[in-house]
Amino acid sequence: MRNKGFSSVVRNEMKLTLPSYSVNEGVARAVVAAFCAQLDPAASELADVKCAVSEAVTNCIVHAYRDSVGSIYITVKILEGNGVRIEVRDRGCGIADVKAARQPLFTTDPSGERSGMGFTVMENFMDILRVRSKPGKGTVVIMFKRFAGRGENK
Amino acid sequence: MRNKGFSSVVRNEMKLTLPSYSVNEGVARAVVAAFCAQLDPAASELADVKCAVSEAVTNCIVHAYRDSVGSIYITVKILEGNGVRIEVRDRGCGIADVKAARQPLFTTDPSGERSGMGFTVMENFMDILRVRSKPGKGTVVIMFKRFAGRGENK
Amino acid sequence: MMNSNCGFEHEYNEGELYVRLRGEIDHHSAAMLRGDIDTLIYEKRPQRLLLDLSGVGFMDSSGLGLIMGRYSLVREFGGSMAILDPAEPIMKILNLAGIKRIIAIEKTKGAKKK
Amino acid sequence: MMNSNCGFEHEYNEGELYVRLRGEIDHHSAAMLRGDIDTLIYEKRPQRLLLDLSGVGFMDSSGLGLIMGRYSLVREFGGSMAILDPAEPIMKILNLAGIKRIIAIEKTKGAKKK
Ligand SMILES: Nc1ncnc2c1ncn2[C@@H]1O[C@H](COP(=O)(O)OP(=O)(O)O)[C@@H](O)[C@H]1O
Ligand SMILES: Nc1ncnc2c1ncn2[C@@H]1O[C@H](COP(=O)(O)OP(=O)(O)O)[C@@H](O)[C@H]1O
Repeated sequence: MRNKGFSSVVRNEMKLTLPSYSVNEGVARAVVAAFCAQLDPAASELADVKCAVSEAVTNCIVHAYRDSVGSIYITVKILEGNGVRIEVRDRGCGIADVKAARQPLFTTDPSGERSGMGFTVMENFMDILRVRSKPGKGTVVIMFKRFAGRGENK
Repeated sequence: MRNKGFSSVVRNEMKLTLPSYSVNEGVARAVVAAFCAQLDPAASELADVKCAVSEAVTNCIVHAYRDSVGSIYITVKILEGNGVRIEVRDRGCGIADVKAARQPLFTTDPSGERSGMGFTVMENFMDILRVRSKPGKGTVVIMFKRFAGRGENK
Repeated sequence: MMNSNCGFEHEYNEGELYVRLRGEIDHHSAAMLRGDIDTLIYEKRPQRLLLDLSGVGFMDSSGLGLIMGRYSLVREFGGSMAILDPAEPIMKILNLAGIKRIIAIEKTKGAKKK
Repeated sequence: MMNSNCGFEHEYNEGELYVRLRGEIDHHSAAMLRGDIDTLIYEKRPQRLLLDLSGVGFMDSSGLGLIMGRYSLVREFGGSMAILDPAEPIMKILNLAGIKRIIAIEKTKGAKKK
């Protein structure tokens, strides 16, 4: 199976589109958290997901649409077996070297205020992280996480 | 102006698509509340919006897609001047006589568990309610509300 | 799987069935609550049903349907009903529907506060 | 218009600048906090900056950037810095970035609890 251990059976699915305003970083993580609540995740699991979503959405705002405003497309799927699949997509500038970009501390931001830890957070707080990008076309970040499963019989 | 007193300048816009599962009633109102939070509404104002959204989304689930599962399309716009415009759209069965359907206590539900008060709630809890429908095509509910405006200078 | 975000506790004493709802009441949760409460009503056939709404944070018109449906059932068995302590937003929707013309709304906690 | 959902209080005493952040720290809020905190640092030129994170409910890697940026500025003026009382989820991201190799993390409240 492609996504190790994650079912491809979708129990519920949310699609969200937001413009790349920084106020929408908080909106995006609140929305994803509200959708994931149906699986009754532990507080720490939900905190991990919120942080990962915040990173992916911030990257669209800060990097993908750096000098413009564009749309951020978020899809969240509730998978059979207490898993979630979260996709964050932009049509921004893209990443020339994804492997380099995923390294801890790597950042192209000149302001000195970015830590270069965004992808590292996503990678560590979620179970699977996949990044696909085409320079000039945009970037897709796909993340999977399984919750411990208190909610399965609710 | 068409929408009395409401600006047509959009400051932020959220698009949300959800399948017509009843668990998404709670998701929809939590999401809309999270998006409206940027205007710093009073708790009672937010409660009104949540209730109106819950009514519109429930109608898609209970009436529009009664014997099936379909998509519910929600658009929320933050308008200049502390207003919101909320649109809830379905591609379900439609309403033959919208004027009759909007009357208090009117319901086509045979179970005896619907109050027929959904449109009345939307009408009273929001500032403007518009309903457009085509039998066999679907229904669009558009609602406007202005918040008292604590948040304007935040 | 789906977390319903609602529930209730109950007590039965000498013909009086006390039910305290909590959480959010919408069409999704009302469907579950309805079945459980009706089972109790059929079992106890109470002379009086007290529906405590003090723990309800959200309720839409599906809640009105839930209340009116239980009222009809209790009446079938010759019983009466009262609603206890709805919070402000819940009171707003009860008022919109004119519920108090049909079912008494009692504020036991509001009374204590005064 | 936009509600930022964060803020801070501060105290200055004999070379020590105490800043207590609260709310959610992300790229959106960090941009605002940065300016205000830097104004304080330029004004006071503290020998020591204490950043109390006990009131922070959410922080992502933009918060790491905010912390490291203030650290650099304080060091420019010859000062030192400590982080106080991060909650569990905040500690998790600080650990991931190995912050404690650079900035002391002190648990004043955790210590009291023991
Ligand atoms: N959506 C995106 N579009 C374009 N570039 C991106 C995107 N996401 C990440 N990047 C690139 O990858 C680098 C590393 O990202 P990340 O690990 O999140 O750190 P940071 O955001 O702090 O720079 C960024 O500096 C940027 O060059
Ligand atoms: N989205 C919709 N699609 C089809 N029919 C609808 C829709 N919304 C409302 N209706 C019709 O309008 C009637 C009144 O709706 P409402 O006032 O919300 O009361 P209730 O949902 O309790 O029946 C419904 O019974 C139904 O016939």
